[in-house]
Amino acid sequence: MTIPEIFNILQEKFPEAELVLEENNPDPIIRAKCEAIADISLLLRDDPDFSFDSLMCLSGVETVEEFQTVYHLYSMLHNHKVTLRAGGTKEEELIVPTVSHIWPTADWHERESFDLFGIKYTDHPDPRRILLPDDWVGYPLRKDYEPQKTWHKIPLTAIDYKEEDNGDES
Amino acid sequence: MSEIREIDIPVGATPQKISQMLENFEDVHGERMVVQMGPQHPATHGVLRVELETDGEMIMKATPHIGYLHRCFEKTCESMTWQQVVAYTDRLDYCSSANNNLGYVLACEKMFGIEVSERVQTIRVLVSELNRLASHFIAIGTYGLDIGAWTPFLYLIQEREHILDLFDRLCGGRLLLNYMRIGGLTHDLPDNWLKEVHEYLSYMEGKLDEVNSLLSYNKIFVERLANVAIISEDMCIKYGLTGPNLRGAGKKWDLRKNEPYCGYETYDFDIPVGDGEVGTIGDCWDRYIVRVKECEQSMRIIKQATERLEKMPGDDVLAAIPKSMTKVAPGEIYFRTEHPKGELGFYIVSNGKKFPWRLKCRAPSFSSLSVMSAVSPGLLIADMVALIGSIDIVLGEVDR
Amino acid sequence: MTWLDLLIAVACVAGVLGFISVVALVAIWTERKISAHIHDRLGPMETGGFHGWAQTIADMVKLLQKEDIIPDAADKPLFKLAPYIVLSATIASFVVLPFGAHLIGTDLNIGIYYLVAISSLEVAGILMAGWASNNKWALFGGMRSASQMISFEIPIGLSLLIPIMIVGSLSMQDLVGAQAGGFWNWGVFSHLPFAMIAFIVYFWASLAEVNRTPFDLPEGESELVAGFHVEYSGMRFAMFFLAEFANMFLVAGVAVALFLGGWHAPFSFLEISAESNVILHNLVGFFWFASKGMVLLFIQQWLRWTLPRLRVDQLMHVCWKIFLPFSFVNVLIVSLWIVLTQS
Amino acid sequence: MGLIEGRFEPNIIVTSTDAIFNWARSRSIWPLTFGLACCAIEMMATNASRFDLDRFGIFPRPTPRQSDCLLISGTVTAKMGERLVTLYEQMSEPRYVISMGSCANSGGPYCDHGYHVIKGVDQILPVDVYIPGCPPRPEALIDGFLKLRDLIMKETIAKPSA
Repeated sequence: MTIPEIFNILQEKFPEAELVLEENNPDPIIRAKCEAIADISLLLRDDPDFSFDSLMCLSGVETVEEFQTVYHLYSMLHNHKVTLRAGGTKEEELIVPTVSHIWPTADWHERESFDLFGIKYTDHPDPRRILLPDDWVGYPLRKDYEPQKTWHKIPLTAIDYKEEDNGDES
Repeated sequence: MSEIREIDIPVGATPQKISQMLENFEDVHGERMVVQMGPQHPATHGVLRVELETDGEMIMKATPHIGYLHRCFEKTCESMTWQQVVAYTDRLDYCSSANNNLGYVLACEKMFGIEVSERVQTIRVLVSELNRLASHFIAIGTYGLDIGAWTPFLYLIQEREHILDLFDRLCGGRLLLNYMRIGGLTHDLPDNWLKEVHEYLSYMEGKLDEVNSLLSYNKIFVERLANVAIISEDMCIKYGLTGPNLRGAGKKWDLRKNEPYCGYETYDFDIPVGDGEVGTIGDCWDRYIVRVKECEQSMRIIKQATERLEKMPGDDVLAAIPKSMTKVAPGEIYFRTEHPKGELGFYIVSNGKKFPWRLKCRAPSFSSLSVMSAVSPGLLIADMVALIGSIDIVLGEVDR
Repeated sequence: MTWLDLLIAVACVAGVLGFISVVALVAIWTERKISAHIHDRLGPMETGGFHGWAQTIADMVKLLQKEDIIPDAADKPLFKLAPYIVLSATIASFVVLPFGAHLIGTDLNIGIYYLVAISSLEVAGILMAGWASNNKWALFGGMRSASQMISFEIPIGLSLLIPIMIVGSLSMQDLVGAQAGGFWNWGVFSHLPFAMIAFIVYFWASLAEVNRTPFDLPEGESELVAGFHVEYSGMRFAMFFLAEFANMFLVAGVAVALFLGGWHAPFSFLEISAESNVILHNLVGFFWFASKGMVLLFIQQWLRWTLPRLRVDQLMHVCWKIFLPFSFVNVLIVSLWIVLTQS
Repeated sequence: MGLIEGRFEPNIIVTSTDAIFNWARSRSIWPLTFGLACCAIEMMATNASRFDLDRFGIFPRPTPRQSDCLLISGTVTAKMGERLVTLYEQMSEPRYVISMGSCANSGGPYCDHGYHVIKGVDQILPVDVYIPGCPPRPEALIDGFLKLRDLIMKETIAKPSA
């Protein structure tokens, strides 16, 4: 099934999901409203015509205007792919329903995108940071992220030898 | 005096079933021991920490904690030019750097519409298959080490050294190659290199049988691994386990065949799958033996690639490398390749500038590791070691 | 007690202690060399010149002057005591080991009984170490060790019963003496194949007794980090190390004494009779005993570097469901045989 | 140590003891079996048959209590840094630290943008020997151990001369 076909069926089934087909990419992407993602995913997995049984990748993205979560789905049965995207403006926190009950692999991927982008996932079974320590400040993959200077008294900056040398001479 | 109860775990029970049974089973004394396995532990293959809740030696709950090697790959790449990122992909899964390079350069080439010559493709196949061999040798060897057999590990590292020698001659690096470029390679093959590859192949003949007789079919080894930590095909797909882990569960799935890239469709090789030879399909032993069998197939591909390269007229491997990558096409792409550990995907977003806007690496080990907490309830500590080894993780890739 | 008796006693103790340390040092070195050659490498080559012969000495001197750490949360008295118990149990067992016709600490009339009793004291020390360290891996190691050693004591005891029944004595020298005159008289070949089975069961079970592969679960490096001695450093660790290797020789020595003819040569013409020269007789006897022990030691090390490790439940399975029934049946048949042939 | 260290003037007994102690220490460096990142694979290769660190009496131990040398083989991150200090504290004196590879020396390729990477392990631990390379070749690691050996040979238990 091609992506426009999938898009048409989805648009029929979810008229309220504000579905948009972004065709300016090498592969078209279906954009949906955040709230509708879990329902769409469930349909995509369970409908025998789609049967997207594997979630290849789930990534957080920051564009100039907004934060997004991108889902790359694949069906081992029908051998077709689709990309979903949910996004929200930077002014407010992006909250997306979790898909970890649909594809368990999303569990860790969602945790990662929360960890690095601060995207929240509702009903996530284990909403903790995954890569960084729990008490880390900020979301590093945001473009405006300021790195921490120290963490638990461990210095995280390089020693500036030039400055030290100057200090010795004076 | 409290009554001591026993749980009867039926043979062939699914991990979910076992975990459910264990949930319902109340410990008589209400005491469970929490043990931290790692980050400094010989069996965790690096800096993984697994928090084990045990009752005696039986694991009730295992929670993996990762991030001890989070080296900020994705953030760093956003400040590197497109070509510079290749060096960082080396350090993702440091056991198989050429395969990482391949995944990244193919993704970029597809996005920017760069065509490379057939010779470059064949060299890439050759190098990445050699690296797959090296990576599987480490996986097999360290697995033996986990189970308590020292000697096979050292033998396999020894065989791996020969591959590293070849790499050393090829590009000067033993472990991290940084050999591929978007649009080509850093330089052509050295003189006589193909002959050395041939020599290596003839040297390796029969060595895998030695591995099989020393380790794979060793009675104790089989006893330790058969019917342990079964991950079914369904579960593999759900949890995103790919590569040898999925094939070990009996699914004939290999991106080199199913979604061919780099001309893999023209090579003659098989996809080994686990068939429950000594136990149940999808147990630790099946996942292990798939790797051993894959080594044979890799050698077949290497042989074919070398023969083709010998016949092929030489060309400029740098020809298709773009002269400047300061202005590129905007867009985004997700591209995946078959990596020794599974499917390595790169999700690249370009805004048309010099640097990638966003680069997400879908690491196979990351997904593979997430299955651990679902499989481990009901295992013994020794089985846990076998499980970690059998899904073959590399922490550089898990944490990125 | 005269001065002479005291002198002999001191000499005996010094001899046994010296022998244990030399055996342990040599065994550690050979272990490293043998493992290296099995692995297709060289092993220690630098220290001391010739093939790194001084490697173990350097290791010991280094361990001797390492900082002795006692973890704050450990049970301090027990933690300190454990290595001494393990080492002294091992040393005490050597007292009844017959190195030669007269080279024996003391020839107790219940020698083998004493040996089994004393050597199982070691398990107390190991359990103590595992418990007192206040470390969960050490506790696992200690528990595994205790369960494994206690379980394997039973097949060991039953297998040792076979030569005892055949000879009809518990004294080590009597047991050895009954095997004189060529290798066909050795315990292992009497009452074929039952004594042979007993020997095989004893050898495998003894591997578990001294925590060697495939039964090295208590310190299984890839599972329990270092098992019961995970918190021990410096000299206390060295004591465990020494005890382990001394123990390896001890179980090998018992096997030699009971099944492989003790200090007797494989052929009687290789021996020097006690009447002609007592000292030479003993020395030759000692040579045979030590070399047979070393051969068994080599087999232990060879297995260590060839086989993987069993799991806990499989270990218990091997003990209770394979070794134990075999030993029981074995004891039954041999006793029947003895009863029938004597009556 | 502690009891006899730094108490006596250098004299014939002290220097002879030094000679024995330093000989033993330098001939029996037991590193901790502990791999952090890419360099760990090279460390494994160095321990294995072709390069065989065992020739120099270097013999990896799995527990920090029994090891003399902390071989930092790879990138040290903030999360790991804490544990690394704990591991170092668990080791018994005399103990040494080898920093292997660019990442451990200075943050290496992750120095500029690695928000979670410690730029140089010497900011949290005292390092004795630095081995450059990304990753260093096994020969370089062997050289690092030999440098450490030279360093140990210069140690003394005598009172430091003012």
